[in-house]
Amino acid sequence: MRIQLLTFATARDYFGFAEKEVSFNDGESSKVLFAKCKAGFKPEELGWRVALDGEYIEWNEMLDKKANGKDLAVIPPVSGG
Amino acid sequence: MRIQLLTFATARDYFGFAEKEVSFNDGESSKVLFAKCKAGFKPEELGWRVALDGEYIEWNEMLDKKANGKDLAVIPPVSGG
Amino acid sequence: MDTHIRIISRQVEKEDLPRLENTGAIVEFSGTVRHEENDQNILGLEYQAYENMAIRQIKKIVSDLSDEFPCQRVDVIHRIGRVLVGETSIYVRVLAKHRFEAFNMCMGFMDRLKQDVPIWKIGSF
Amino acid sequence: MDTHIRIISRQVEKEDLPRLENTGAIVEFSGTVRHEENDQNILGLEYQAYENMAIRQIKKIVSDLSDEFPCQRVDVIHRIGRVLVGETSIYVRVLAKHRFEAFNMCMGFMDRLKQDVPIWKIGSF
Repeated sequence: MRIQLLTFATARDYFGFAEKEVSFNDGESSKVLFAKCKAGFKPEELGWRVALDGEYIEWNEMLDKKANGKDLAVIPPVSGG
Repeated sequence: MRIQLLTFATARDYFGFAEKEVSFNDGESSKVLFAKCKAGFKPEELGWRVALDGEYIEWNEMLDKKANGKDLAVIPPVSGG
Repeated sequence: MDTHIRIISRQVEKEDLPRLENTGAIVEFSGTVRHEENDQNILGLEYQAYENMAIRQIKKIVSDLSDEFPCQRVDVIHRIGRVLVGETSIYVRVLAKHRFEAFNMCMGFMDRLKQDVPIWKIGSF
Repeated sequence: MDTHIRIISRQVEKEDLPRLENTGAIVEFSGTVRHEENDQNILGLEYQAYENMAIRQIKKIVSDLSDEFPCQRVDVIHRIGRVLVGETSIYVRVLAKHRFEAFNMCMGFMDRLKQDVPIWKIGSF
């Protein structure tokens, strides 16, 4: 299955890409997928969150076929307004 | 000494005048002055307040020479906005 | 703090602001006349003010609140006379460095206006 | 409730409102760029958004808050890209029957926007 990784703000510099399509297996977590792009990635320490298809999810939540073809975005602390 | 009585909103209908110059003696209260215009006037029961020169005062406060030439206004419950 | 107060009998037109440099938050409140008053359909409301005192009380309220919620500028415009349904009877604008002070000044002002400022709805039509 | 959300890279221009009949309160919030950011003098800020998600989260926040504070209409405009000092980066307008709901929707919205809506200041210039 395929998923589109998206990064924004400081996360974009950290990962070095704005978007990247990757493959994933049933049961893999968002944390594992992003850690494959950057070894030692510890999102909780950075206070970064993750969103699947525009909704916040947990980093350790297991992805399944519902995530196929969707966007998975790393969300550093927001600062809009 | 002279003082200008002012009325607004429902108080204007109640007293039948918008403004009226009256004389007062040192130590007379606002309540006494307005009751001279309308027998049986009980401002507290109506929830009406009184203002001397644009500042709220107590109905029983004694007026003195500082009130001479000023405006004394009866203020029914306000409803601006 | 800069306070601009007007009690007027024509439609509300807010003043243009000068170029902002250090303002981070502008909160505006418009009170508008609704088509129902005490379950009756109306075309408008009529307002009366004790103008000198109203201006004095408005200044006092803004000054009191600015101890707790320091702001940069407050505009208050209240209409008197006839105000049609859909039109603005009161307009308040608050400028501050941050939104917390601006919101609290504006809300607190409206609460106190409705208690202490000598302006009345004297009827509907 | 009517929700109008726009994320734009040009100056904020609010939409004209239709004729109001049953609206008693309009609360507007404008967040403007200040000349100082982290004690540095700046000319402006640059914003970035994850637009699809930002719009979704804004709708969700408005919908959540409207359970407690029912309102008639909410407009939200957020700028992205470069925003100069003095310009508006965010504009929120809330229409309601009464001011309590309008103020609380507007304030509550701004609090939650700053927690959950994926928009970032990515730098100053």
